[in-house]
Amino acid sequence: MIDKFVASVSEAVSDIRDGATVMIGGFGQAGMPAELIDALIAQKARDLTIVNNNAGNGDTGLAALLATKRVRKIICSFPRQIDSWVFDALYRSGEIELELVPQGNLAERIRAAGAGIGAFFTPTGYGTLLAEGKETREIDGRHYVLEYPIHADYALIKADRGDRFGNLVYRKTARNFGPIMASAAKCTIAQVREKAELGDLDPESIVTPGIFVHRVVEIPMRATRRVA
Amino acid sequence: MIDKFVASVSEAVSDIRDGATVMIGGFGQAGMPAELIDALIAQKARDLTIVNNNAGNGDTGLAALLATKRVRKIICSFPRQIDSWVFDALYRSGEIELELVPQGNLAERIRAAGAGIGAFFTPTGYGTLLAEGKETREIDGRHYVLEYPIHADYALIKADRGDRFGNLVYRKTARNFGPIMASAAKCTIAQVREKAELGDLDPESIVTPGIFVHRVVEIPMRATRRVA
Amino acid sequence: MSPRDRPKRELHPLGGSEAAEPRAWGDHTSAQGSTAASMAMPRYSRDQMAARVARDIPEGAYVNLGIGLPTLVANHLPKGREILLQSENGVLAMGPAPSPGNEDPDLINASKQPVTLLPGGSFFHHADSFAMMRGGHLDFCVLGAFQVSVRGDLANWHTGEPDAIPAVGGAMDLAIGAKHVFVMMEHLTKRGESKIVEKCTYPLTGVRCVSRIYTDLAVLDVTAEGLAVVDLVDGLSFDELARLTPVRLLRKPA
Amino acid sequence: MSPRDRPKRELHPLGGSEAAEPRAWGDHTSAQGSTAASMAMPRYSRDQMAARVARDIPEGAYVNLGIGLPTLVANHLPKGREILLQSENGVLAMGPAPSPGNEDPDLINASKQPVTLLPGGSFFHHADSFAMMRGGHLDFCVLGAFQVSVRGDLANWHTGEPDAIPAVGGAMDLAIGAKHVFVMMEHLTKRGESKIVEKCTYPLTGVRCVSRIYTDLAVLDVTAEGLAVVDLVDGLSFDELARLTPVRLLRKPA
Repeated sequence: MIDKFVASVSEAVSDIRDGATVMIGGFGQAGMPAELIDALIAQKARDLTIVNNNAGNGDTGLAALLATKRVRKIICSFPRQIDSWVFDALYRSGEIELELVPQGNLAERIRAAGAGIGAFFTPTGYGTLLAEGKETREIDGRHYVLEYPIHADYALIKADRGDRFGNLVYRKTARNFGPIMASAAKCTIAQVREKAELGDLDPESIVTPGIFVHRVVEIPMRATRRVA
Repeated sequence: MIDKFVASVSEAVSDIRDGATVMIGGFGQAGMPAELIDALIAQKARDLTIVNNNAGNGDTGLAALLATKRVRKIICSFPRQIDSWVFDALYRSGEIELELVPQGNLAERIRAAGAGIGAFFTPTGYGTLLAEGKETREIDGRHYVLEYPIHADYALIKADRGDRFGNLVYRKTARNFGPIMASAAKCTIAQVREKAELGDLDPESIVTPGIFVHRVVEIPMRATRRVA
Repeated sequence: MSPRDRPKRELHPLGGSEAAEPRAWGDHTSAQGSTAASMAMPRYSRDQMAARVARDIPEGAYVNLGIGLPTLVANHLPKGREILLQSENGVLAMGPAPSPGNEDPDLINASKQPVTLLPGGSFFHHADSFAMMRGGHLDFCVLGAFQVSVRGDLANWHTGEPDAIPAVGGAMDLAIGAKHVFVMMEHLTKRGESKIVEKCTYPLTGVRCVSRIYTDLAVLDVTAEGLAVVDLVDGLSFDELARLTPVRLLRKPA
Repeated sequence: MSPRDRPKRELHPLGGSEAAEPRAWGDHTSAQGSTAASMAMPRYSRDQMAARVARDIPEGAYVNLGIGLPTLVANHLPKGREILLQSENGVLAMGPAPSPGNEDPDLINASKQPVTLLPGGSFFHHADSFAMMRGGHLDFCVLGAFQVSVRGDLANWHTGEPDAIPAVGGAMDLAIGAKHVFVMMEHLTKRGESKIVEKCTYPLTGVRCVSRIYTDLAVLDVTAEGLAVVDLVDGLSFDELARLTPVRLLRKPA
């Protein structure tokens, strides 16, 4: 019987090795897999490359992971936030590498990895600093930059409900990067608020089919809610 | 008040002009907008380019449109079917141009048009007849072919329910090309089995947001069911 | 270390918006440092500017409002007009902020502020959301700016200062995505320099992407021949505007 | 003109499949035209071939079964094993054909035949479906073939005849998409020629994409050194197989 549920977040992330590329879902707190990030912090893998829209804020979650200095590089669109002091300090002292990507190119590059696309021409960023040194082309009178997929070893995401096949549904704008990161990683680990019985999720409304998900951990709501 | 419903299929397709590129949804009968096709046949526009997965079968629907000889070119993946005699005869007599596209490249090219992608490298078709003369590139040890988006003037699609904003939900495998064609056309016309009141469609389950849909016509089930 | 020990440099005025428009407006809102010229000048208020933009957005339009000054536009959309607001983090038909106590941490806008959903709204993932933007499906986006050039180049994401931590968010996607890109900004910096320029000195967000500029002095259309003045604040002459704006301006056709 | 007046050339044996494998199998099923050699030879039956493929598909696998011979595999999947079937027209966890009268025209497979959905199944659109395939998420696909080359090139979509109407469907996407591409085919054509070849003479579907070949005579793995014989039908020697198969064959390690 297929059963992708694992008992704990620590078991779920236990095989993440030094040097791994790890995507982390979420846009702000919405869709942020807080418990999985905490498990990754406890888990001790070093020399990580992290893909997230931001670069952490406050002193918990992704910021706490960065503070361990086990992240070599971050690929994101918006590192600077009002409370991104952990990233800011590491960046200014040269202790973390930053690949800054326009948010839509970030999303499309992740999607391209999941979809087996080798590269694509995007109009976003053409003529800007973020396209410097990149291949460009004019197609039908419009200018484009060539961008490459971002693959990951692991994706850590948060969904609302999941079943033992790994089918997922999300909640409101917490959907954000979850479905595309799930498709772009060799191993996708989802924390869900609630386990659904097989057949309970409407087949018309499943957003991430289980084929993209390898491990699921149930983290009930009470534990998930946290003070921001 | 936004209200994308129009009273009839003939009104919905009335402005399709000679020379237009028209996408038609469906995979077999599932998702095929039969009444909109009939309206296009009645409407008399000539010199059309049609984008569909197939090239019609039997003597009705798309086959009947082809039989009018008002289709200059068809872009599809699988024209040959057991009862595709209308297309077969036109093709053999040189009366229709065929652009044959692997089905996944067809889908991705349509999606690229909707997503503003200028071109993309796909592994599908590399080293085959269908990539002859096309730009290729090796990326990270894999071979790819460069493919371009397919844009359309109109998309004719079929959905299950739609509201006055043009939000759509589909039914089972009738979803197929509908969502991507909706995004790739300047004007998307959807026939729906049932009109939904605004707010009745679950915001988590809307597959095609109304931003991609310009006109909706309600065609109740009785009229839609047809002998194949 | 606690947050209180940290320098407050490079912080976003609205706290972590993804639209990357740090200080693209607001320099002018304080009287301190303003030149005598700008102090004396007749100006549209920020609400007048927002109302003027709102007037140009028709029934049925799909619109993304950038953070900062552009968010004011939402308050001025005519009540009877159905206009659908998109946010790039995956929501269409956003409603106003929830009443206190009814915030949902899973329902936020691109500035990570709580919002609501109107009937007929929908959710989608990030790739679909940016496909919607990049594919040209939005009718309008309204953005703040540091500078706009006479040919419509936009600079609104980065000051280019050597110690700046760069952050771009969705700014570049918005700039090239919508059918009409409107810019709302003060006409002059606090030093009295025009933010409308021949060539942007700040790093670009997008090339030739702006269609119309709304400032506290005028409304101008980007055209192949120069900036066409659509509106002037009452009491300001075309010649006065031209003196303040070092690019080719075209008079409104009589 | 009615259908009855039309020539029946170029018709698909299963009626409009999208997997584009016209006559990729079946040449051998009629005794007419078979060579004396092939008549006398011990052979796996089609069900034995299907059962052999099924044995290689583990619990939890995501699988696309091409039309024709590969569809038989579904009948032989061990009952206790959960294996999820995908169809490229946008469905995962397909079940068997519905009972008569329970067909749903909106629930079909890639051959446009009615199917059912198992609990835990899901629907998605065509771009997502082919992203799933192209992105390498399927564990296995099983395809028919006209020819397979020693380096794993596949030819199964087009005879290359000048009057043929070409049709490709999802064949090329399937060929390059799955982690493991299995081919099921008769070993020899009805003229007794090997369908395993040094270089395909039919137009290719995909380059170096096949991982394992199941024929009525043998099971062979595509390796850098040649085709490694995994299984031989009882009563056939390695040397006899090698005589019928004009490419480098490797013996099973002892």
